[in-house]
Amino acid sequence: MSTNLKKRVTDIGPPHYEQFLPPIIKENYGKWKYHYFMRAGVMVHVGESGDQLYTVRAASPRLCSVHTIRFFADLADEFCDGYLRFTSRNNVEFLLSDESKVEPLIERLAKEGFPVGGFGNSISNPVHTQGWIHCHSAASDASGVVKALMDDLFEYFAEPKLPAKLRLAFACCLNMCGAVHCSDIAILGVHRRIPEINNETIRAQCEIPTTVASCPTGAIRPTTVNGTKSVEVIEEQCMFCANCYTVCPSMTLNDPEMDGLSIWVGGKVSNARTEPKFSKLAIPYIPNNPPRWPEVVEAVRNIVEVYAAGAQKFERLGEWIERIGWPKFFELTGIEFTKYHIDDFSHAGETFKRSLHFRQ
Amino acid sequence: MSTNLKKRVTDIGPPHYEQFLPPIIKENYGKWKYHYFMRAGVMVHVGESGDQLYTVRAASPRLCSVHTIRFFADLADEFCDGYLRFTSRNNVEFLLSDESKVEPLIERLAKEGFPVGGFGNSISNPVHTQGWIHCHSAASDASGVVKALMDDLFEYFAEPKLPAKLRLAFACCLNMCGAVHCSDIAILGVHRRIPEINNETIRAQCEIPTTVASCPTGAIRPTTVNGTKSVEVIEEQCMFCANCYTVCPSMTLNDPEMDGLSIWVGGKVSNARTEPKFSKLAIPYIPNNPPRWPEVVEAVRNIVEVYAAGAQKFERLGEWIERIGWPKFFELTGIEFTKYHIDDFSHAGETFKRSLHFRQ
Amino acid sequence: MSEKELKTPLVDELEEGPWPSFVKEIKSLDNPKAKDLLGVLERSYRDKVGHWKHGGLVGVMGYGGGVIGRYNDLPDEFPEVAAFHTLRVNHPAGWFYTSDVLRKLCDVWEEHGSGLTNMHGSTGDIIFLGCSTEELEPTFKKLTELGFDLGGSGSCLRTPSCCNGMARCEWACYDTMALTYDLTMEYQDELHRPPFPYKFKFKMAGCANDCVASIARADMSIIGTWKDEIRIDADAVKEYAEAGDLDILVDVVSRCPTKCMSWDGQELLIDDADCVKCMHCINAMPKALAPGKDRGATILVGSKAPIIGGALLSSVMVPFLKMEPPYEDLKELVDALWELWGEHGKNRERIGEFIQRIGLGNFLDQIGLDPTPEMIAQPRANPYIFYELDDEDEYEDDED
Amino acid sequence: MSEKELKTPLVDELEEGPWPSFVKEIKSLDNPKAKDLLGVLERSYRDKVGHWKHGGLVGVMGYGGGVIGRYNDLPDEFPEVAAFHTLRVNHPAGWFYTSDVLRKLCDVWEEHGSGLTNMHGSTGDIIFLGCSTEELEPTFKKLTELGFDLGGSGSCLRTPSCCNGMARCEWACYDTMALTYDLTMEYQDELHRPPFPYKFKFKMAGCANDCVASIARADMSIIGTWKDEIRIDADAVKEYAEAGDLDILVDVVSRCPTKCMSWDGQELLIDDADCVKCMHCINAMPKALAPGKDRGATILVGSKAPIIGGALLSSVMVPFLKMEPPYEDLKELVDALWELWGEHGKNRERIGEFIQRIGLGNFLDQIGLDPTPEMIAQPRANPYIFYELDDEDEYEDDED
Ligand code: SRM
Ligand code: SRM
Ligand code: SRM
Ligand code: SRM
Ligand code: SF4
Ligand code: SF4
Ligand code: SF4
Ligand code: SF4
Ligand code: SF4
Ligand code: SF4
Ligand code: SF4
Ligand code: SF4
Repeated sequence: MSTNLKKRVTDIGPPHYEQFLPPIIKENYGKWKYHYFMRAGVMVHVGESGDQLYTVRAASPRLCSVHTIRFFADLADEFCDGYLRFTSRNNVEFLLSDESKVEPLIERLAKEGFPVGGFGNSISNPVHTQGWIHCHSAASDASGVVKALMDDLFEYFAEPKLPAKLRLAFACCLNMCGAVHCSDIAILGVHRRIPEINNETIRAQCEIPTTVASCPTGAIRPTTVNGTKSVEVIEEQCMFCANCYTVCPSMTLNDPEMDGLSIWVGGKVSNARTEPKFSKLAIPYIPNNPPRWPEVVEAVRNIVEVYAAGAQKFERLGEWIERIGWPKFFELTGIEFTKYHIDDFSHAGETFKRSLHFRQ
Repeated sequence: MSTNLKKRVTDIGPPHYEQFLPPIIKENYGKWKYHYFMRAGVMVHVGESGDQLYTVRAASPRLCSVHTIRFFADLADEFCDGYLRFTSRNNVEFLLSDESKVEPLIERLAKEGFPVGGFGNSISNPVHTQGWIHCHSAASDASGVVKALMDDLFEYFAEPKLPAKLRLAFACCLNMCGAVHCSDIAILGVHRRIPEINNETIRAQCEIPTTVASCPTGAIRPTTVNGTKSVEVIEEQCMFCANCYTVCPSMTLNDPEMDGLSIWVGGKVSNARTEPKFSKLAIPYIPNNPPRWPEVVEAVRNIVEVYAAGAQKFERLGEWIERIGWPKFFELTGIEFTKYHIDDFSHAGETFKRSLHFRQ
Repeated sequence: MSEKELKTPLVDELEEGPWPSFVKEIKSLDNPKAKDLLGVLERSYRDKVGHWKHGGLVGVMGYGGGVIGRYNDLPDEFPEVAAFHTLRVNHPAGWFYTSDVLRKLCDVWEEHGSGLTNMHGSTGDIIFLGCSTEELEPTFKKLTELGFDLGGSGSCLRTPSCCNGMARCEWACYDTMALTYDLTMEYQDELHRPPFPYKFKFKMAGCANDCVASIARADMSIIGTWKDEIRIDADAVKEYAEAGDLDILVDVVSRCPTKCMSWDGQELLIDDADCVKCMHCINAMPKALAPGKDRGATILVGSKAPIIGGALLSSVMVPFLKMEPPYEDLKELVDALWELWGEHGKNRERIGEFIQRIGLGNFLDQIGLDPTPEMIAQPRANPYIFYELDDEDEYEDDED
Repeated sequence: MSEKELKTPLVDELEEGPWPSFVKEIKSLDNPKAKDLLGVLERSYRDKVGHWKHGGLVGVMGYGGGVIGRYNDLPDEFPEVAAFHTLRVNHPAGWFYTSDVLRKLCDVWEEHGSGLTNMHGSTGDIIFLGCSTEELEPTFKKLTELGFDLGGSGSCLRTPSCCNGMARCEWACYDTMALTYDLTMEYQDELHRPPFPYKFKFKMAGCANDCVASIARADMSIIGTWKDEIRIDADAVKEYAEAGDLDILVDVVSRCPTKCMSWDGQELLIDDADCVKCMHCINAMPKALAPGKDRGATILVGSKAPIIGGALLSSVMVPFLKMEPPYEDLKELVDALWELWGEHGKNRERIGEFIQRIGLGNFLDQIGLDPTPEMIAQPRANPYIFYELDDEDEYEDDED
């Protein structure tokens, strides 16, 4: 190690959170009593002390420029002594002690295009990933699809008018960064053709045994092309997961015509009422159609509306489907049921219907 | 084929059932209206015609000598014009049109040691298998354990006093002849040491590749012993299923000290209320202790009694456990929970607790 | 075997007790086979180990099934049971008999074998327990003269069996005994001459109570059900309410899996569109409720015991099928299944395992059935989808 | 890049609409990096394909994680984003900030990078999006001066994150932020220098609502719970009943998963012994109900996304643990897990997959925890038990 390195400060970890907490939170830390929703986008926490904390939640595009962050900082200074936070779903939250400042803050936010909402039984900010903005693996754009979706579903962010929370998530490939696999509705980028092997670069870029081992279905075989060691993919065994590509850059799956999106429904994370569940396949494939992906938007809105019309209070999307049964879900949404909906991976048999319990 | 063979009568199939149906059944076939239980061991079917059919059900040892079958035939002649049947659980049923003959029949049966019962919320005749009476694969005796059990649990056959039906089943090895894997309580013979390989006979008796392929865990490897082709078993990978033995008689698992019984609970077959379920492991091992297997009898009685005391009306054993939770089942029965209870076969992960839904 | 050696103190203990004793059954037969069997059993009780060896290839001429060969490993001590095979005799559907036919069966078996039986075996056959190799053929001859035939074993169709259905049950949604007889006769060849990669079992139950455990132990489970409304006899409901044994709200309504029932103390209502035909309410109030009139069966496929890949329950293949002779649709389905599995199934691979291996979706494609959501408990959760992009592309399974 | 080429008609369409526009964000930055990024994105929208290549091994000195290398495949056209790495900056627990510190972060990033961020990444980090290779080290230096450090990437511990817990929630059963800070500091080395077979994530949630989705995406999920009675404020219950928004019977009592509640219109009763702490009733009536006072957490292990063997949810490892500094029991467990997995885990095998491979029972043996029924949804149904007969026999996993 260079002497230079020794002087470097490392391993200091993040700053301690305490210095960023507003006084009202420090005083009521661990001593909150209950909360209520004051209006859309505003919730109030009441302390044992009687103190009231007003949280104003605004949508953020997640991909924020320094200007926007500074704008948030300015608002925080003006309305709440400089304190703010972000949520686990990328919303920004302003922490006010003074009720009278709530409405003015909301107005200012609205003026700059940052609407409030997302509390209670609403669609909050979708969890999403990098897409064509940054990731090499992406089968679609993340920010673009999310923007198109939320423009359309905006009413459900602005007003908590659903039967329960509805969590949207987007991931641009099967790596599923985020918690896409347990979302009420998840949109997932998919590849659909086998890896294209670059026989020129593979020797330099990839370890052949690691590459062969990376395939969950054993579809990759070592081979020799023009005297160079390479690999080949058994077409029938490939399900386009791109795991090989993760370990070997010379096996690309991106394809303008074949890539696209799939839609998954009924997952949840909370333990409230029912146990956490995975999302299940609703629509196997929708082509990429930037910049507004209208087919995706329409498909999601359809599911949201059918759910909103049919579910009982407190019923998450997956709980509603389990009550009415999957056949009814397909019937009500008009989504076609195909062989792709039938699992054929390792625990597939566990998903077959092994009883008479279905509606005739 | 020999000319001899040509004269032989073959492929005639079983006799048509119709010739064995009593007139009352022929007349009311498909036109029964409802049934009720007259007393323990007697049920009455009422036809749309108003006809009443009295069925008297008696226990049978399943393993019947021709004398006993003739005795049943005599009773049928005497009490119901020669008509009788057996049930899917090996009981014998007499089909009477004349109510006044019911009690006299029951008396005669009792006198010869064939008690009536098994209807409604009772323990009916256990489904069981061959055991040491006939099968090469048996890790225990079937008829003996069943006899010992039912002597002890007899009261539950004689009187329908349980919350719901309780189905007992016994299989003497992991082949599980019967429907042991979906029984309220199943007793299952288990081997616990790796196959002993007879290197003398294996060449003649077994196909080495088939034998190697038979092992679900890949524990068998071809090898050469003293110049002869044979196989060896990787001890850590063997879970004693005896599948190799089924295809290769030279790999025996029977062992006086290691063989014994395991107990499985909470399975069901009917779709009533809840979907059919597999039985789950309760007690991994109890040694063979003929002729009366007291430890097995005690263990089963304990489970039956704890269930009978705790379950609600109509709740099958498995439904009761699912309501109270598995931790409570182990607590109430005092059965020790061990690592063996945790699945480690192919879908093991599906049985882990993946939520906070348990009692603290 | 000398008198002295025949003492069986351990086994004798099982003569006592209220439950019928199989030991008494064996002892009641004063023949050498039964005596030696008892001796062998006593030895097993003493040694804690079985004394039977792997069966060889024994059978009756022209049949590949119906007999289980069995030899003893103490032939010198117990020569009478040195060869002690079983015959599986195909029972009459529903296990109905007359005293007359039973006596004749007894006569045959007393003459040619041990006189011991199982009434019945777990698959449903009449089991003739203990036949020497020489007596197999004569026994078979007598049986066919009596109108009986052997059942299945090995990689054959196994003896189909059923609940007693319409014969004695008000809930049978189709005629289980008629179908059982029909299929048994239709597939005699498959029953007697092993045509499959492994065994294949049919079991027919008249309703979802499944009194023949078909969903747990049949490669094809045919279970009665209905499409229309549960029939309610309002007066009989009142009777139950008044009798007081049953708390209709707690015991019936609240146990309905889909909560599609309601009861206000006066009227019982069922939202039949939401009913999953589980049978519970009908079971609880047989006099008041009955299955609808638009009846048929659900066809499920694939259950089995654990060997090799783990136990399976059958899964839905056809949600609803009318069950009327000559059962053409059903037989077409059976033929399609057998053809595909027969060609591509591995040795000792049950059809349920085969379907899991090649994928239910592919399986449906191959047999020409459309996938429907009733076939699954839930759609896939994993994103590993084998998209097929070229419609010309034929599915190809791996045949290792 | 000429003005002409910088037209981005497709992407521009995403400036419209009520939802905040990421395109506006990018455009608001009048710098060359942002411009080229927009150009690349427009190309992707036109081509329907991404233009990023696999990252190389870039980072800051002495760290094996915290930076994701990223190169463009059109470097001639878009030279400013030819190398466009991201820095993962470890956020303060709970994502609380002052305006002051945010401005300082912005200043650093405006000076050294694109000025684009994610607030935040899915793991929780502040993402600085778009850094050239040369600027990595200077950016890092400025960050540490500001008191910030990098988060994890690669086969490191990943940045732990948590719900805001006691800071702003009445339900937090332990101090999630304190624990997150503590673990982050304790394991700085593991966070910065890849010690594992694959990534490892901690996520802390204060209660079973799991507002940080920890059960779905953390190798160790630490979720608050309690052992004693739910606290009921009877007056507040009445308030809810009277307010009428809530039908206590339908919306609360009947949705309780164990049906351990009752409500007669006057009094709400809970049989706490039967409560599974699902939070539903408390969620529905926050003013009337509250978690008990004997609080701690359930430790679950193993969730992850689908790669390679399929997605997993975390499963219970310790049903209940008090959560008090210095969290010795917890750290002992963590160390034991890491040691075993570190030694025997395969390359790219998450701990959840590792446990499934070697068997949870064996895993518990190895880390010295007793099995308890709370760890499983149900005992095994298959009879394939690896009986261990010799206590001296040490478990040996296969290390292929
Ligand atoms: C006689 C009987 C048990 C009984 O006492 O009732 C029986 C006895 C045998 N069964 Fe069975 N099975 C019998 C019904 C069953 C059933 C139940 C059923 O058919 O409803 C099952 C479970 C359902 C199923 O098919 O999976 C059953 C699942 C097995 C298996 C495991 C098959 C599997 O796929 O998991 C085997 C092993 C094999 O096939 O290699 C097996 C193998 C055997 C063999 C042939 C032993 C062997 O390894 O070769 C046994 C011969 C015993 C003997 O000495 O007579 N037996 N066997 C039953 C047949 C009587 C009859 O024809 O009526
Ligand atoms: C005779 C028999 C059919 C046959 O063709 O042989 C039969 C006959 C009847 N069954 Fe069954 N069941 C028969 C085996 C079964 C089986 C199969 C088994 O046990 O292997 C089952 C599935 C058991 C399981 O789920 O594990 C079975 C599950 C039922 C049920 C559902 C019970 C439940 O709540 O889960 C009912 C409904 C009821 O009891 O109310 C039922 C109801 C009935 C009724 C009331 C039907 C009727 O109206 O005639 C009959 C008298 C029941 C009784 O014994 O209390 N029968 N019944 C079988 C008698 C076996 C015996 O000797 O005990
Ligand atoms: C930046 C981020 C997405 C985002 O936009 O927020 C991200 C981006 C990447 N993830 Fe991720 N993951 C991110 C959170 C996650 C999460 C969510 C979480 O941590 O809570 C998951 C699911 C949970 C999990 O860990 O399983 C996740 C599951 C994966 C996987 C699949 C891992 C698996 O075991 O299934 C991969 C593939 C891999 O590791 O090879 C992956 C790989 C990647 C790589 C490094 C691509 C690769 O194959 O090398 C992506 C780099 C993108 C880029 O160009 O910047 N990422 N990744 C998230 C990290 C930001 C942060 O530090 O705050
Ligand atoms: C701020 C935040 C935590 C944080 O540290 O950032 C948070 C805050 C609260 N959550 Fe949450 N939850 C937050 C993410 C989550 C997540 C994680 C996620 O979505 O990825 C979940 C799990 C979602 C799932 O199950 O898929 C989550 C499931 C809940 C639930 C359970 C809802 C259910 O019925 O299943 C409640 C209870 C409720 O809503 O009554 C809850 C309740 C709450 C309360 C009422 C707690 C309180 O008393 O303060 C807070 C306001 C809720 C609201 O938004 O309506 N929070 N909450 C997160 C806000 C995200 C956002 O911007 O929208
Ligand atoms: S989901 Fe896939 S494409 Fe999207 S950021 Fe994660 S690894 Fe990249
Ligand atoms: S994409 Fe997935 S399935 Fe296809 S070859 Fe690569 S690793 Fe194997
Ligand atoms: S369960 Fe096993 S030992 Fe018993 S009869 Fe069947 S194959 Fe033989
Ligand atoms: S008993 Fe089972 S696990 Fe053991 S070697 Fe034989 S087939 Fe394999
Ligand atoms: S399965 Fe149904 S129809 Fe058949 S006997 Fe049982 S209850 Fe009756
Ligand atoms: S049959 Fe079952 S599902 Fe249908 S109404 Fe009756 S109890 Fe409910
Ligand atoms: S997980 Fe529980 S404690 Fe944490 S913020 Fe959500 S509701 Fe509050
Ligand atoms: S926390 Fe959940 S389980 Fe407990 S009483 Fe409330 S609703 Fe029921």
